[in-house]
Amino acid sequence: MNTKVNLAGVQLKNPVMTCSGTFGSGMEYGEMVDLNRLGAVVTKGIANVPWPGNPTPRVTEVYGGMLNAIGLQGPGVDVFIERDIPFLKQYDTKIIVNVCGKTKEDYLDVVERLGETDVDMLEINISCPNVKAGALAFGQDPKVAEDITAAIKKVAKQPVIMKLSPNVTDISEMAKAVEAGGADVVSLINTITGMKIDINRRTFALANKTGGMSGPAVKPVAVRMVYQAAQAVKIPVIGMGGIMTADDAMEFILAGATAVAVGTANFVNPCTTAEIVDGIEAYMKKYGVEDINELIGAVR
Amino acid sequence: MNTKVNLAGVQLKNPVMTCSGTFGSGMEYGEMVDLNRLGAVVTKGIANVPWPGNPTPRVTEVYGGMLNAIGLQGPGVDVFIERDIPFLKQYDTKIIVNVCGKTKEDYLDVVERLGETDVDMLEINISCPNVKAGALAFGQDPKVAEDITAAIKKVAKQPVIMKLSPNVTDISEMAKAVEAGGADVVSLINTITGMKIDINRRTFALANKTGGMSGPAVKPVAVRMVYQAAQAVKIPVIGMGGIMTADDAMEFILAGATAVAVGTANFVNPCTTAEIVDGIEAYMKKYGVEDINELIGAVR
Amino acid sequence: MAQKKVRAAIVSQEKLAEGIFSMWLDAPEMAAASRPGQFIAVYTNDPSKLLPRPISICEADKEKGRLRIVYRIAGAGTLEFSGYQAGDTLDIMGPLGNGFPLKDKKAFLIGGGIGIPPMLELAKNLECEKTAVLGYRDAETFLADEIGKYAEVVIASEDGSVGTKGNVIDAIRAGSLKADVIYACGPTPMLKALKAYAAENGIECWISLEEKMACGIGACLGCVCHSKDVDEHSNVKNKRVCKDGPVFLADEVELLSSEEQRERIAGGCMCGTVKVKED
Amino acid sequence: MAQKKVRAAIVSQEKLAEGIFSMWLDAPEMAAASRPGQFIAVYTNDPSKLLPRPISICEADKEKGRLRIVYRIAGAGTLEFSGYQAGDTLDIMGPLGNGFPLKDKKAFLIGGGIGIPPMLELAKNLECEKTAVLGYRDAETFLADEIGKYAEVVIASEDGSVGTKGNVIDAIRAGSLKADVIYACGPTPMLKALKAYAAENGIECWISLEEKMACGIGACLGCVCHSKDVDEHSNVKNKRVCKDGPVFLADEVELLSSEEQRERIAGGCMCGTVKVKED
Ligand SMILES: Cc1cc2nc3c(=O)[nH]c(=O)nc-3n(C[C@H](O)[C@H](O)[C@H](O)COP(=O)(O)OP(=O)(O)OC[C@H]3O[C@@H](n4cnc5c(N)ncnc54)[C@H](O)[C@@H]3O)c2cc1C
Ligand SMILES: Cc1cc2nc3c(=O)[nH]c(=O)nc-3n(C[C@H](O)[C@H](O)[C@H](O)COP(=O)(O)OP(=O)(O)OC[C@H]3O[C@@H](n4cnc5c(N)ncnc54)[C@H](O)[C@@H]3O)c2cc1C
Ligand SMILES: Cc1cc2nc3c(=O)[nH]c(=O)nc-3n(C[C@H](O)[C@H](O)[C@H](O)COP(=O)(O)O)c2cc1C
Ligand SMILES: Cc1cc2nc3c(=O)[nH]c(=O)nc-3n(C[C@H](O)[C@H](O)[C@H](O)COP(=O)(O)O)c2cc1C
Ligand code: FES
Ligand code: FES
Repeated sequence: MNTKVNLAGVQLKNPVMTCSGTFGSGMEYGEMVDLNRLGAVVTKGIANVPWPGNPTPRVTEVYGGMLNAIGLQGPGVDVFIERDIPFLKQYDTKIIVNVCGKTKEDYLDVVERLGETDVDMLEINISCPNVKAGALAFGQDPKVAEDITAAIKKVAKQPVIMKLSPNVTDISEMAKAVEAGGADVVSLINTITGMKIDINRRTFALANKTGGMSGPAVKPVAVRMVYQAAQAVKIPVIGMGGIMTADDAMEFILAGATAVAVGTANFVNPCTTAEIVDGIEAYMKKYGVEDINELIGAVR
Repeated sequence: MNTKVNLAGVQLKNPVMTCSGTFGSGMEYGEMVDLNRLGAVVTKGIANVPWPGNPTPRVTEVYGGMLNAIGLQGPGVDVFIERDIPFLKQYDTKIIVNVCGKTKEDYLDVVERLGETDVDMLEINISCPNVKAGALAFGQDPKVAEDITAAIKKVAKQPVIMKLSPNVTDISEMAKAVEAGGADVVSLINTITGMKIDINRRTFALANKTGGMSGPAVKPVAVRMVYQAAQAVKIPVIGMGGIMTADDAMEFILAGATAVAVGTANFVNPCTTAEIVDGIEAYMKKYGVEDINELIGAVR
Repeated sequence: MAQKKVRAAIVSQEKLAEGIFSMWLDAPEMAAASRPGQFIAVYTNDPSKLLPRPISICEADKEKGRLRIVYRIAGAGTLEFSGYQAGDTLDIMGPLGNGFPLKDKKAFLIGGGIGIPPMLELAKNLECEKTAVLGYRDAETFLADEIGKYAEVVIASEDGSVGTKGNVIDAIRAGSLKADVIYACGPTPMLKALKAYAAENGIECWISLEEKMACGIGACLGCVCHSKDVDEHSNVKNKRVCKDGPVFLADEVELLSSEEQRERIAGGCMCGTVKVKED
Repeated sequence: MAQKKVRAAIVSQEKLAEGIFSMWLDAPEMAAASRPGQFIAVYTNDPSKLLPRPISICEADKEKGRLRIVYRIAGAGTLEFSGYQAGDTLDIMGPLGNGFPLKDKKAFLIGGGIGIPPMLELAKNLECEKTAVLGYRDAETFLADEIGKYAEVVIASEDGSVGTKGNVIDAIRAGSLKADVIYACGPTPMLKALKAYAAENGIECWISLEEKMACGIGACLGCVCHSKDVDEHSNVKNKRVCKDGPVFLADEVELLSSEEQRERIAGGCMCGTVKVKED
């Protein structure tokens, strides 16, 4: 049985990855999950300098999901290169580094620094609803998204995944824009902007007022967008948003995702990623599928 | 204790309404809920002629919600005026008629016909993800939304509520557009476009492939958009999306909604609307609030 | 107000066959109001699953105030139901739908697979001469003995392990059985075949349909089937399975796949004012 | 691999006071590994509620392999927990966090309200001379007797119905109590007051903090508190309550409101590279 998938020349042993920001750099979950079992570990968004993130409360639970407004706290790319990459290098899994910034220059700075390292791919987060350049995120305007993609591609040494925001009118247009900019892969969805109000204290549940929604509640929107993006572009699509089980992962693969990423589910069950690897194999066995690649986008 | 709220000159005895399409014209639920207790009944979208709607399956369950692609099946405005309005007129509640169409002329046709009746308000559905004019719904382009609002306002005899789609990049812009077009009230959210794939049959769960997502899973997105819309415009806002309990209703009111509407919850508990009327009063009593209007938009 | 949502206690639960369970529920008002062929909406106790599962009434014990349902594990909701025991409680709403009209004619009661349960209550309530033709997968002929108390029972099984090998029509043909009215519930291919058989033979034929539901009471228009003529309520050629059905005269309805429906709508024969876009 | 998610059976559940419950859980590995001041992540059985509830370990019976938690009904999750009985099961993960360091100095164990539970296990494990100063709302002095078996107990109550009327500091002042190290858990205003008191009096002071959590193990950065100096892990002035805490040296952390945090971030003193937008 073949579970290997190919993302712009990078071969993953299976299509299961982690969602940026939900798995740290793998150190904490590595105590509970064998990182060698994962197709790739995607690390928390990293900027050129240390970022303190947002005030607390930063997280809150909602029906079937959660809101977060971490605000991309991170130690900065220097500490990350020194500490987190060597840690992950110990494992037989691909390393994908999620990159964030406030200006185009910030992004380019990080991408150039990472070019000196042997991480496998870069995932460019132009869609964080908690940090913005102007009124909208970079990932909400197709022209801006195309431009930043092209600029990053010019300096990037590794294949570039552009991570799209679901907070847009037309996801196909966004996917096409980053493809036009030269993206090697597109990943989606980032979180959907949401809000929770504490009616007893009459205040926002999050200090940041709004936060990004994730978890199983967002899955139908994510599957729809992954389907639409996969229909719109030729480059591979990484699907995520609410994946809790292997069945959920299969839904994304059938909708057109070459790989899938598991986020909030890690908080619910720290072993979810490994269980999904097993579950995908079980699905293939049940239906006598020899190669996972036959299933990618099989529902049209 | 005052629970009366005012929507563009129409006084509701309380802020609790039904969501269009989830309550028919009240006949079925009227057997289980006393319609006299509701602030308003909002009827299923009605077009100028009978509409057959979409193929089945039209509905499917998702985590914390459902998808529907009814496709605006309706008997046409003639039968509606003859049968449904007289039925609702028996009750002491406001009648709000949800209007749909494929072209501007369709909408105007229905609005004019309803002008001859004594319904209280019109809610214009420019946001149904299951019926489209071109690639996007009317409710996804601010210019188009403003134009159709202005055209409708020219012929409408009743106050006009414009119902917004959440499938947009910037809800504030959409709310401002319909306000600029002359809308008396804005309501939101309609359903979020989603998809479900049956991984065993390897097919879409809905015949229409995509469907509109509703239910508690969408509430954080709805609260966020209601808050943003209320901040953006001066006209009253009607909030909906995932309201299951009085606490949920209060969240919308505190976020800026003058009235709230209950949809999918009716399918879960047919008496939800009446229970929410009671629950809002209980909340006011608990916190010694004399007038519900003090709470509208109280969290900023 | 016949329809009502109540919290009902489970009186007993029993496994009838592989994946098939029988549950008695304490629901006096519903039991009293119920007619054969009606169904109840059964809610799960899992807050992430909101919609009710429609399940036919298999028996109504009006004296003890109890309803019986027999169901197959088809997914997560029915799996959850199968885990409950006497004393546990479930929200249910009903009785819903129209039920079978009780005619005084020689009758076929035809059930296929998990369409068999409503035939038990129907058999109990029909006073006329009656033959139950029951189609099973294999030798696990759940409910056959119980139905046999009220009607002659003829069995078909797909694997031929009991009765006629084949489907219910094969069994009818094999036994040269005759009747003046058909009451049927089961998979769509079986209903289609029966509709054709009844038309051929000029027999009155009532079929119980299935469709995905949301409200269960006629308000959402989620569960429509397709009618030959324009329906009075909908003013288009759609009828609501939950409210106008689930039982229809076979002649009145068309059993169409999603594809066939799409063509019919696009072709304008349902009044065709809207083209379906595949968005 | 000290941290682990397991399904644990409830051994017993008991109501200690209005809205306050005590639960023993069967969790041998966690009980064996636990230290005073650590907590466990308790998951609800409701699939619509995904995140675990952090609850302090109140007692660890390493022999019987059991953990005790004492919790207040604060919302829907703890309400659900309060409905369970012996034999029911819950998913739990732990032990989590660092716990109190056990010093051999004359100690104050200070608990306010639902911050009292961890003081019981701490009292059992501290060998030194110790006084527990416990702050209650009223006369429902849950756990006071049990803690009294291991430490001298001094009580303050808000309504004055038992002990000193007022808070724990009032009780310390009223009794002219003295200690060389403070271990404290309770509401932020209490911790703030103790931090100031300890600084004034030059006492070593360990406080256990609370923050909303998602992962509970240090991966998501949801639960940070604010440190005086740049933290080694975060490389900014943030520490993770779940992993680096929940116990911190009072001097190391700043107890800031959301507003104060916002100013601090905007002011650049956390390395201020990002301005928070209120979107
Ligand atoms: C009028 C009527 C009477 C029925 N009577 C019986 C009966 O007596 N015994 C029995 O075993 N089954 C019966 N069914 C089918 C039964 O409703 C489904 O098997 C059940 O809803 C599956 O739920 P699930 O959660 O296990 O499956 P899932 O596939 O997880 O369900 C997901 C969603 O799809 C709906 N759904 C799935 N399959 C069906 C279906 N076949 N029909 C309608 N909705 C479906 C569910 O209600 C739920 O909302 C009847 C259906 C109808 C319409
Ligand atoms: C390290 C630590 C130890 C704790 N120990 C105890 C204890 O021993 N006994 C006890 O009664 N309580 C304790 N708490 C508080 C306890 O976690 C909350 O009361 C509980 O999570 C409330 O959950 P709920 O579902 O009832 O409330 P809801 O308000 O419905 O919870 C909604 C969400 O907010 C979170 N949340 C709400 N209040 C808090 C809070 N104060 N701290 C952290 N998260 C919160 C919940 O975990 C959940 O994710 C502790 C908190 C922390 C951080
Ligand atoms: C706590 C948290 C932190 C996140 N941080 C990042 C991040 O740093 N960069 C990024 O691109 N996405 C981030 N995300 C988004 C996730 O990577 C993912 O796109 C989203 O959560 C949807 O997947 P899920 O529903 O499986 O969690 C974060 C999500 C969560 C919940
Ligand atoms: C079955 C169904 C049918 C609907 N039909 C309409 C409609 O005809 N017109 C309309 O404006 N909105 C329609 N909606 C959207 C609802 O009015 C409402 O905006 C949405 O469901 C969100 O609210 P909820 O989460 O409380 O259901 C429909 C929703 C559902 C679930
Ligand atoms: S299920 Fe709503 S009309 Fe039948
Ligand atoms: S809760 Fe995730 S880091 Fe503490």
